[in-house]
Amino acid sequence: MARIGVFICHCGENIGGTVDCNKVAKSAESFDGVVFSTDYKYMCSDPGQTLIKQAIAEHKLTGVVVGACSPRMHEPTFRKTCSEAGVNGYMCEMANLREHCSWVHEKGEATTNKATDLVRMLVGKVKNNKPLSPIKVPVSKTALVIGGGIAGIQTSLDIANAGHKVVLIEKQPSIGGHMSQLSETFPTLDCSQCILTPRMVEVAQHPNIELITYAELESLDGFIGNFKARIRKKAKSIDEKLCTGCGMCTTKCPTKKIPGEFNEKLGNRTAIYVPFPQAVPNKPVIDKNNCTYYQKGKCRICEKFCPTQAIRFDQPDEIVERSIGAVVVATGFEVKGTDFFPEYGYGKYADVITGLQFERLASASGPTLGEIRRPSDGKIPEKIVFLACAGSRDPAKGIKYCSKICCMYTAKHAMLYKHKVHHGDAYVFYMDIRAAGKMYDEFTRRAIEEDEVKYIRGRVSRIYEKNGKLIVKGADTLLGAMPVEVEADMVVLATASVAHNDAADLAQKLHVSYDENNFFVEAHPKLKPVETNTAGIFLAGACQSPRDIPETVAMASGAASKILGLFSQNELTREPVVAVVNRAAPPLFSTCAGCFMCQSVCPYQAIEKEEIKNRAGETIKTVAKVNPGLCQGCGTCVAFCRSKSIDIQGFSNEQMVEEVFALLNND
Amino acid sequence: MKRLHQIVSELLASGKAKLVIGYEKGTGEKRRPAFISDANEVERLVFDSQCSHNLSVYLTKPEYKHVTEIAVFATPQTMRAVVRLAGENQFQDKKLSFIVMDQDQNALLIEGAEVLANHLGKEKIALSSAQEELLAKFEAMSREERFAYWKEQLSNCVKCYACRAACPMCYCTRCTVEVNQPQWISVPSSLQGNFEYHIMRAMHMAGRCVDCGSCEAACPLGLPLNIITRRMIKDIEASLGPDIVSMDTKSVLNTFQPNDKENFIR
Amino acid sequence: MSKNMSVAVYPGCSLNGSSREYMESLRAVLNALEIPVNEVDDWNCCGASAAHNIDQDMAVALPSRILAQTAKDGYSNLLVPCAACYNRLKHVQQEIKTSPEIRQKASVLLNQEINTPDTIVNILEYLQSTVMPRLEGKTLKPVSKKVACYYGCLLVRPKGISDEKQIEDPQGMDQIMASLGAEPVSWAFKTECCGAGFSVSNTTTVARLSSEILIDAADRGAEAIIVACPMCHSNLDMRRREIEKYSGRKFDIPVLYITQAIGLALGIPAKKLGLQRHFVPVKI
Amino acid sequence: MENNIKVVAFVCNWCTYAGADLTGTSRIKYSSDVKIVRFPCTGRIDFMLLMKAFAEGADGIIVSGCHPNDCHYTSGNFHARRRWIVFKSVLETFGIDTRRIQFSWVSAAEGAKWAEIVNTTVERIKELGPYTEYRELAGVEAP
Repeated sequence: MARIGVFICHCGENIGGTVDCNKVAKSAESFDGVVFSTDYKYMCSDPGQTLIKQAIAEHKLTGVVVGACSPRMHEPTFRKTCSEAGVNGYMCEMANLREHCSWVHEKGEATTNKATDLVRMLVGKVKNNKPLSPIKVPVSKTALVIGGGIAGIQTSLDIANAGHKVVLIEKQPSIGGHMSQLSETFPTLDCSQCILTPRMVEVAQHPNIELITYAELESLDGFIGNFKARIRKKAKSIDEKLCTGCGMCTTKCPTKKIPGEFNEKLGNRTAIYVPFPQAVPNKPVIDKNNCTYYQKGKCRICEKFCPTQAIRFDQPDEIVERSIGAVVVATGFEVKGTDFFPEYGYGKYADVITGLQFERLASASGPTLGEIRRPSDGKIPEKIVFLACAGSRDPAKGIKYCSKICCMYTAKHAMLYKHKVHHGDAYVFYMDIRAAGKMYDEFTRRAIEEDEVKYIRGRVSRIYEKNGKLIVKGADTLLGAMPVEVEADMVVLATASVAHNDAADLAQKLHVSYDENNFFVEAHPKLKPVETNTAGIFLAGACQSPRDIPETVAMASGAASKILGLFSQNELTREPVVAVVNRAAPPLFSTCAGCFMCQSVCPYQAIEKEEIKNRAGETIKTVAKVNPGLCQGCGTCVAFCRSKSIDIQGFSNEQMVEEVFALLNND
Repeated sequence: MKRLHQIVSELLASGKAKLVIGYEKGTGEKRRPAFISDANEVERLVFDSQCSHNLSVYLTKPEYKHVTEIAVFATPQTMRAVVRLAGENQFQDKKLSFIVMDQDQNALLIEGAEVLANHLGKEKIALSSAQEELLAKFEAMSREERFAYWKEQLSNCVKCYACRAACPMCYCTRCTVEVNQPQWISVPSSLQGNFEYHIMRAMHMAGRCVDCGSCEAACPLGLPLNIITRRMIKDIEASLGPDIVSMDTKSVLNTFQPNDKENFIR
Repeated sequence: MSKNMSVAVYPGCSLNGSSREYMESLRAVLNALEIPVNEVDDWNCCGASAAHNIDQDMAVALPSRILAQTAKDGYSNLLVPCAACYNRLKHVQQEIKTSPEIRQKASVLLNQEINTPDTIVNILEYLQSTVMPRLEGKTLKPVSKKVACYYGCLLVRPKGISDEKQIEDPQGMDQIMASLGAEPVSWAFKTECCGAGFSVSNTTTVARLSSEILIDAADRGAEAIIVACPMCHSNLDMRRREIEKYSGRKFDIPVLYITQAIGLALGIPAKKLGLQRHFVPVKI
Repeated sequence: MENNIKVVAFVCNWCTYAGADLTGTSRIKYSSDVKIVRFPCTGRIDFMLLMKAFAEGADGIIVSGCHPNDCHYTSGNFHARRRWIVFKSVLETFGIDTRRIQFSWVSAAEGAKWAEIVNTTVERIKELGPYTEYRELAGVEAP
């Protein structure tokens, strides 16, 4: 007979505030199968857990129902408590009295009655629970890191240095991400290339890291510890083994007028190109959309000049497969283009540029070799205006959030401009200066006080061009919203940081949830920032939400440490919530009718055919069998099976029907 | 009739068929199933337009589990049922042959369910005029009228499960109605139990029913069971595409299209 | 043209009063193109900007009555040349279509059933959809002048009401003028505010804002400013002395309605287009 | 307007249950007549459980899970959608009141949408009143 203990938590005031926990505990005593029921202020605290353990011992409990917060929060905690006290963890269930009851209803009898119903529902379920033990599954100790920016680089190095294999894939021809495009980095103004390129080389030379650039994830199957990743290596039209990176082809290529992505379209590149001098790998790639041979079938000059005959025009895309234990998504972010702003000219004014473009102008390896020159006529701007919050914090434009990094890099841009153009005037239109990091506020104060950048607190309503000048119409809210007009030579918009436009497709390939801005969603905003709801898939960097380099590196190491924890054991224990096809005594053997229509319902191909043979080896019956290693416990086959021959542990038919019965039979 | 008997005798003689399931004269003009395994009883067999039973239902019965070589007289309905049953892996250890009547009414032997599959015509099974009329009347009913209609009809159902026994697609060794942990369908033939049973039966027929009408023919109380399945087939075709009878295990409820059309999920 | 295909015109107070020439030129153009001009029978004031500041019910009831009158005469399409009236009528049409309470309240106030014509179009939509196609056949007297098309603040806003794609840089009038042989100037003050209702209560503001508009137009070499709203016309034309006093510059750029420009292209005499009513003489 | 009505919500653990948790953490109030039953996936929700719920006294049912393409198990919600398309037509054949069942997709980020769906469904069920018509079937013995 079931001996169930009910433990109602006040959760301080969170539940106790609107639910009469004592009354719930009292009425739980009368439920069928309940032998002990009590309530306590903090069930999840140490004394709370000790209370459960004592009750289990004293009343010889066989099942436990804890009425507290969401099971997504503390189910593991209470299941561990029970197993430590000798009750199988899976004989313990949680009733969600906080998120689904006390927090969302007013204080009163109805709320307390609902809490009682929820507890009765779970007591009904526990009566039908069976003890289960976790499934052991092998772990392949290789990590897949998607995205070769600073986030992906840091994660890969941390995992590889701990002695595990890493497969790092990057969509662009070279790793480095947006950080490689930066001139100098706040708050210390040290040159971005100098601190990044050593790490990039370390990744390329690391024995444990397999670097695959110009490649994207084609598909990911399987589950934690046993993923199978298929990676599409886009054709580079180069034989990487033969190519020595001498660069002859890039100098001879006749098509020289392609706006370069690395220089944010301010400088040009050839059709066969290396994105930037310190690119890793330092080998070229042929851009098929602009290469004359691919477009019109003529030219092949690079082939003629290549000393090692490394050019392969007929090279096809290649799909490679890797078995992967865990995945880190480090795909980073994009910045909005100037064409996103009607009031600033729909992007048709050449001298209205984005922050990234200014980085390229300020960068020594940039199109202007570090001199700040206007894209339209190459003149050095005497008067420059920076616009913070261009697109961010603007619900009308569909971007409600603050992009976090623009206040800092705008102050940096103004500072760099003043260092290079001493007599120049720099204005910054801002709403608030958000510089909350270490040495950050001091940095912005330096820009204002030492470099005399003129900060105007107000928004800019319009920018238009008039005889070579950019008229910036704004307001100064600190001077009674007086209209302000600046005749600038150049304007830099600190445009919003947004997710890549293919972020949603990648999320769907990984079965990871994403929010309304297409940033990936973490498992818990405070307690699990680097994990996702999908076991074995972790997040690092700005793909989760805009963040600066220090935070990205910290988050990358966080994700790496989660993986090292996973790889520290040879076997992974997995939730025993898997489906099982029933078995019976001969001659029935199983009620499965052998139609096998369930096989096409299972997303993990976990259902196999089992031939039941007699002693003479003849097949008597062929029935379905679930492979517990592959089954992920979605239960679709259970609800599909017409003869109810498959059931799922933890959410069995009996448990679910009993829950519905207990929930509705309360009067 | 000569050609028919000649084929059957040859099948029995050659051992291609240990058992022949056909029809014989019943009382008056009626026909009834006949099970012949000895050559000199072949004369009893007839096959004409009066034969309506869907003999494929016997192919999955436990009684004939051990018989592998079976020949069956196949009306269009039986053919459709056999093809779908083959698709549902029910004839793994069977060697079947079929006797069908071609357009000009003489017997034709077909060996194997696959061959039978491409012998299938595309045309649908016609409903009797009475059934058509009832179906039309049913379409016009409001929700309340339909509920009242079935309350009245299903109050007669005594859950004898004849419809389940007559339906070739109902071959489960243990049916869900016999599950008592948990008790999905309440045992006594109360109206609620009857509603639950008939709703479950309809759902189990989704994408599988071959519209042969055996269930309605078998019901001792003459309940209009064919309306339920016929209307479901029409609805499925309207929203999910044509109802094709084939050997494919992929059917309506175990596959999906990413853009299945519906207008009620918010 | 059958009735429900034809269009009713709602002139509103200014097209019969201070901007009579807008209506005269519209009527002249439509007559020249044999398009019947049928004013809404017994129309009333649309409430303009005053009503919805003072009393919400009145702001709904007045436009509702106009819509009801139009629908009563069987018109499915209503042309509203004045930008402010267009804004009010379109706004109220949306309100009574989406919320039954507001429609109910309006019908109680006016004690008649409120139904509305299917579509309400402003002057640009109407010109592009109905007038311009008819001009193709005609031989036009090219208006070979550099013109600055001024849309004002209300013709392309708010987003919900007008379905203008490029709110900050509209092209509607520019295209029409280009097809009349004029050379539209790309300038920055197409949709900047001219001071609107402050014309009487705070004239210096109107002078400041309107002079900015005229300065930019003049600097870009515009020989005329084209408008499609009585308020814009009156501020840029009637307040010309205040503008010149404020900016200290002399402007003799005339301000024409788009309908007057089309009229000139069709060779309609200036008198019929009401050009003589302008403060700044129109020398074509 | 009957006000003590019972509505049961069958939700998937990864999206709608988490969405309801978010409704909780955002303290968005909604009607307390709805009680949530957790399933691993909408694919796991058996159509017979809905009939059991009506038989046991539920006046309204909400079935909610991940948006198409967001399913944690890739296709659980697709199969569920197919099942509901067929089940709704079968119920309509039998005259069962499908207005009492609200199907929806609610993601883990849509706390507000969950509260809105609960409130609008409870409002509709209150107007329809308790589903006695179906429960009375149990009492009516066959002849």
